[in-house]
Amino acid sequence: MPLLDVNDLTTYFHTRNGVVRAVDGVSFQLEKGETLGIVGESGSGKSVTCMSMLGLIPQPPGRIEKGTAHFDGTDLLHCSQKELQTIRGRRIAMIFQDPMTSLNPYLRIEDQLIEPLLIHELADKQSARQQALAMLDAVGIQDAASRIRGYPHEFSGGMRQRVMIAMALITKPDVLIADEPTTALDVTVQAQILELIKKEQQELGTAVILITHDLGVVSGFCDRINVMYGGKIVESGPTKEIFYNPQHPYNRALQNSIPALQAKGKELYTIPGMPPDMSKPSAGCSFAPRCEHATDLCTSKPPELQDIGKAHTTACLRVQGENLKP
Amino acid sequence: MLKFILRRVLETIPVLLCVAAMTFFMCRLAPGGPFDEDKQVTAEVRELLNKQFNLDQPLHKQFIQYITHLPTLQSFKYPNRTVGEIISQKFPVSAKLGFFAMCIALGLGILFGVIASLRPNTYIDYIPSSLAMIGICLPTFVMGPLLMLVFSLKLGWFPATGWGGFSGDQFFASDMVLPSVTLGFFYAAYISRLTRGGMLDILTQDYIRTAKAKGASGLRVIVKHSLRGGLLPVISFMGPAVAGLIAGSFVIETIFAIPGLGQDFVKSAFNRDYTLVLGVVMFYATLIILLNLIVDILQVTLNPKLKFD
Amino acid sequence: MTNRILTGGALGLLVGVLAGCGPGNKPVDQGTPNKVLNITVGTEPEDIDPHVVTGVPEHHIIVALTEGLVAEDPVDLHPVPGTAERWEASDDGTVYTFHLRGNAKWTNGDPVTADDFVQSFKRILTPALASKYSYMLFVMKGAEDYSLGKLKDFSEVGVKAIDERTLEITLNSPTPYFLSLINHYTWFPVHIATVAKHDGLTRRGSGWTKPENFVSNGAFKLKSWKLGRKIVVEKNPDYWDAATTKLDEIHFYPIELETTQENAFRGGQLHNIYNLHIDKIATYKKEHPDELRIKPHLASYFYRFNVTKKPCDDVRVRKALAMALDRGSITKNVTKGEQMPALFYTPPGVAGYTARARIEENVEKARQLLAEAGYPDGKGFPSLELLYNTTEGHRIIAEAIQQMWKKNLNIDITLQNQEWKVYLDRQREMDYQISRAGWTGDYPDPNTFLDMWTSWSQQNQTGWARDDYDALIRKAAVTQDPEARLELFQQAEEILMDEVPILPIYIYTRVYALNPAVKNWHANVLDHHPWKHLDLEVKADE
Amino acid sequence: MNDTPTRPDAPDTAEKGESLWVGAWYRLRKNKMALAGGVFILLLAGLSFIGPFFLEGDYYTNTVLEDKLTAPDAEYTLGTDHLGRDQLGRIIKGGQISLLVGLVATFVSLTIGIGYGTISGYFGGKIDSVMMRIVDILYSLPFVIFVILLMVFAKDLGDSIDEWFRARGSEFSISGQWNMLLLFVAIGAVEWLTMARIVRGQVMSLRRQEFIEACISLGLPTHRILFRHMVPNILGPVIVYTTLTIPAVMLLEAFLSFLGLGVQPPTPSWGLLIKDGADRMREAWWMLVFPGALFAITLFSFNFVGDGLRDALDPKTSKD
Repeated sequence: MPLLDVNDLTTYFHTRNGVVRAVDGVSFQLEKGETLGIVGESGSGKSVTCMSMLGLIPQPPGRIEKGTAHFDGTDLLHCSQKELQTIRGRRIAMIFQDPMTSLNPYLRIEDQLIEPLLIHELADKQSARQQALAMLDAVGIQDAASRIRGYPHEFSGGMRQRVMIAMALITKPDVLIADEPTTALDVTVQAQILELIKKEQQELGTAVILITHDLGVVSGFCDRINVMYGGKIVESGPTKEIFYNPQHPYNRALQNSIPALQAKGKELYTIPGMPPDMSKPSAGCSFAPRCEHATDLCTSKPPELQDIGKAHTTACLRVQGENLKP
Repeated sequence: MLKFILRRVLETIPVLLCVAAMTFFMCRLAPGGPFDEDKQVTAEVRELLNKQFNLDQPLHKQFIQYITHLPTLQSFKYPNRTVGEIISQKFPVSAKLGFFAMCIALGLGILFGVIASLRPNTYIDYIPSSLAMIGICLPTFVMGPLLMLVFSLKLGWFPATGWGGFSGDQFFASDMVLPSVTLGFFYAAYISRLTRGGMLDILTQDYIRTAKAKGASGLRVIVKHSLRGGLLPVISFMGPAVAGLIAGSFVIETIFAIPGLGQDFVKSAFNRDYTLVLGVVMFYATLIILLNLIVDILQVTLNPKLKFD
Repeated sequence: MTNRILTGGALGLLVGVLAGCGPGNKPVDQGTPNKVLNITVGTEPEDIDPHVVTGVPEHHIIVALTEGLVAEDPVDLHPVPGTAERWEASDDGTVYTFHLRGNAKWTNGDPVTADDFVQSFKRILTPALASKYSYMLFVMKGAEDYSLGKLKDFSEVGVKAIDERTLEITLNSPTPYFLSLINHYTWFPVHIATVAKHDGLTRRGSGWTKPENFVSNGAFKLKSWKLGRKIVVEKNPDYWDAATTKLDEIHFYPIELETTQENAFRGGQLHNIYNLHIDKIATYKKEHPDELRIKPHLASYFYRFNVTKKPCDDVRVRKALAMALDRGSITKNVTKGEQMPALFYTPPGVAGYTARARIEENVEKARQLLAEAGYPDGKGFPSLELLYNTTEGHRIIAEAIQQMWKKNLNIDITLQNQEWKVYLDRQREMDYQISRAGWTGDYPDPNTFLDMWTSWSQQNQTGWARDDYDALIRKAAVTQDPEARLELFQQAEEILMDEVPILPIYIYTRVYALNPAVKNWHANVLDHHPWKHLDLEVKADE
Repeated sequence: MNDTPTRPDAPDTAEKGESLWVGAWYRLRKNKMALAGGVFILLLAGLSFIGPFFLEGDYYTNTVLEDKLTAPDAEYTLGTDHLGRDQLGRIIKGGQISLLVGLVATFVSLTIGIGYGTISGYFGGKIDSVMMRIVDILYSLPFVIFVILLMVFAKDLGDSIDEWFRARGSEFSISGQWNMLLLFVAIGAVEWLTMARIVRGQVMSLRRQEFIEACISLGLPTHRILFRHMVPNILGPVIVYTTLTIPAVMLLEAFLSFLGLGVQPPTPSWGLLIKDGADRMREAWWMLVFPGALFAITLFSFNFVGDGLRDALDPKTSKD
């Protein structure tokens, strides 16, 4: 039984411009200790998927329409607020993309760090402080004993993200959801942060869901990858499969747009067109308007995820019809 | 911080001097004097009165006498009492009324404001917001008599007027309830509006999401993570508000016949009671400055990004 | 912190609710059987030094504490023995001899002597004290000169202690109302030794009137005085007439607001409403007729014209304005307190005097007069401003009159509301065109009303002066024959109503409410109710 | 509070390049209560300012003494007051005065308060010290005396201006409007103080936000930082406090008119009508209930509009 089993998760935002289908029937599993990458453009529903599981989307306007998310026997989408609270922070922790605003500016680093331990009654104040110091050390903050008394604004962006990681991992959670943890940081720091997550994951045996729009980040990091587009998972599979055997035209396009994989001097590939307007659902494949291989069928019949072997699934009618070869 | 406080206290001296001088000269510029009454006195008597009260001295001499001897100067209107006596007898009453009212205002105001901010623009917002608004929609001079009508005359729960019970000395008496509620409701309206606004600013911040992701309960998110930032606008407002509250409210004190200092702010000016005007103004100025100092200190303490400079 | 405050507040409220429940702790319920009168006289008294104060609330408190040579009969206020057990006047009416009773005592045990009166009169007339009301004593020979410092030797003033218990007062001229006059508190004695001890002989606010220092000689003595809360006086057992005194204590509350007075009354906290709001009269007539009291009052409500400024310098304009009012409608619909529409100035029936003169209310004639003055149908009428002081009552009367003039004369006037002292200042400086005014008689005699329009009076403030009027008032002052004297006043008032430097509107009434348990409270034009005669009686059915 | 996009994954399709204000307008229109409030205020303003053109000139002064304190009936829809004047007319006229005073005086105090508070809070240090001490002084001065002086001296001034015009043969008279003008001065003079303190508090904490520091390091001119970046970010508390200032101003007007500054009888204002009604609440409920209810509804409307504006202008709340 997987640690986390998400089934048909559907989250809509009811806005003045109509219903935005931010997440539209997403299913995936996460095994213990596994690293899952969720990749997609801005607005493809990556973050909303994860935040829906933890009940963090603003309601209203957001609403979870249907689906289940079983975590260790509890359906996160249908359990009580209380149950959810005992899971949040303790068994599933989350770090966010913008370390500048995700720390409370009014509270000392120390208070924020030990808070998960205190909330979940994992330690008393004294030992929580010890753990916090150890954790800060572990995430590479020098002079932790004095820095711990400081306030967020006294830390640089990278340092703050380290604090966020320390805060998320201090309870030794089963799952860590990292929502674009490196987007707001400069490149050298990005690598350090990812390194850090990897290291901590190995030490603690935590499963990680890494949300990113940057394929380069996930390639060396994840065991499996879900590619999302328009609120749906369009392709899913082991990292190697996704990278070396991309099937879905969107995934292929993504691969082509990784700068490092381009031949020098060649113009950088970009996916033509705009991301879909998710308040106007299309009858068929939502990528169809941008897809060079699209047929009439693609615009009228919605594709389903189908296994194409080697734990690799894809949602493209043309791939499934075997009339599209890489 | 000590240096900051010390500097502010030093700054107070010129401020108070300024207030004193401006008040003193404004009073003298205002037409009519302390001895003008329905039955006009003769020029001779007026002159003698001026002499008795040192009004015949050059203005600067009077001013120096006023600021150096203020508490011991006698009131023009109540010659039997000195300025110090009047303030020291009446201020405790106003301060107590203000304290009770402030408890009500803060309690109701913050509670209503926080609840309203949780689900903006829904009934959970509208109902507490509207309740809090009663304090403004019903001006104190309507609310006071209305409460009196219902709770004193119709239901007989509380006395209609008075302060401190029959003897006037009780520490707490039922006659303190209605005025405290009337006054408190007025400020509760302000506080709840400001709290709601402040909380809305905070509740949409990313760090609130972080706190929720940590598993913090709703109450913890509010109390530990939001209130500190959310109450900042309230705190700016509280400086002058508290000074106004404990220095006394003219309307409330008149309506409920409470022997507080609030009436003297207005009446001493009407009476051209030069000494008492200056007395209450200086007292109030000190209070304002002190409370604004406290507010400034609080602001810095609550907001770690600020420093005493 | 917040929690603690909240809990404290909630607890406080709870205690309050519990303490408030249950009857029996209302001052009136407790006071009536225990002979404790709870009463309000309006504002906080400025002081209780009879030589310093000028107001009515002070009067009510001082007469409870202090007694003069004579006292008042509770029913019709005729002079009855007070500190003096008897007195006689000389044939020409200028010398009065008072015989003080032997058992009159100060609250500290000292006997009240004739010299106490002499010294008291000396104190109030001492220039340095600058008593505002010292002029009340000016009927006494030499008093005015002494108060102006023209006369240095007080022994030349017409008051003498013949012996310890005999006082002789010499007047400038026969004064028919003298015995009423000396019931004014300015004539009351103070305990000179006490005053002197606190250095209060020549200055105010020496502190001798504080409860711990105060010495008096009246039916009650001062028990406590809490600023803004109440003054408590208790029965003086050593008072010579203590057997008459029925009440044990009187609690005077300073409650200014009419509506608050009423709420306190209805809520069982007061035995009286000092002033009943005019719009409550109808309700009280219907629901509480046994509590409502409407009594004539020795006071006149009128407007002053500034006769030195356009357009009121023209007597035709003044007359037109005075004629174009419907005073009956004002008293019936606006003031509503059964006031008498005033077509003359002096309240009728004062010491047998009712003015003959009448202002004619005639809109036609008023228009005609206005046209004669150069403003036919109000055309070209200059801007005219009515000054009044900040009080709701004055405002609504002014609004009604503004409308009447608009309707009847087609003139627009503006209303200018001014704060009390500014209003007084502008009136004194003659910086107005029309100004509202009122006058309460100091003693029951037409002189207190008519002598204010003499050219020398401080109270005139209209710029109006007539030699023949001055002469009549001067002559009245020395006329001994009561009939002839009243006739002089009649003639004076005729001049006044013909020249209309003032526009009379109505004669005041006192409208108040009184708990029926209060006994021996008799109506009179001066609104005096000698406290020692008052009693409280629990109703039989309760 | 900051301008970095924080939820790129959240649906933001509505933001297609609209400015803050256009977006705010859309959001405001969506807020039913705010819309209802706004419509009510407009209706009220229309009734008060345009309505009188269809009424007779004496619609609020016509005094029929015999009809005093008449309960609402067929002739007097809202009853009459203590002088037999039609309540409906008086409420309409009162609305004119109160709305005018409420809006103008609030605007005056708003402008001064924001300007002063922003400068004081932004520069801090000595400038802040001096500016805030001045506020302390103004707070302390006896308001009643100030008003009396204002009235007395301004009256003299008004008279001299009139005199000046008359000497030149002009019929122009300023005295009529003078009192109202002074009223705005008097109210503006007190109401901006608290506003300034609130703004200053907000600016002080904003000053330390990264985006302002970024602006400073970019070398943006100060006035641009202040008015382009600071002011929009403090609008939240300012709007809330403004909506609270409006009723305070309307009631202050009643007090000042009572003192003789402001409207002179027989011109009514809501504050005066409510005050008159409060004294007669048991005898003539209609004198309190109608103006009181209208005052309350207007207040609520302003607050709903204020809340709506606040939410709409907040770049972070409800992108719906």
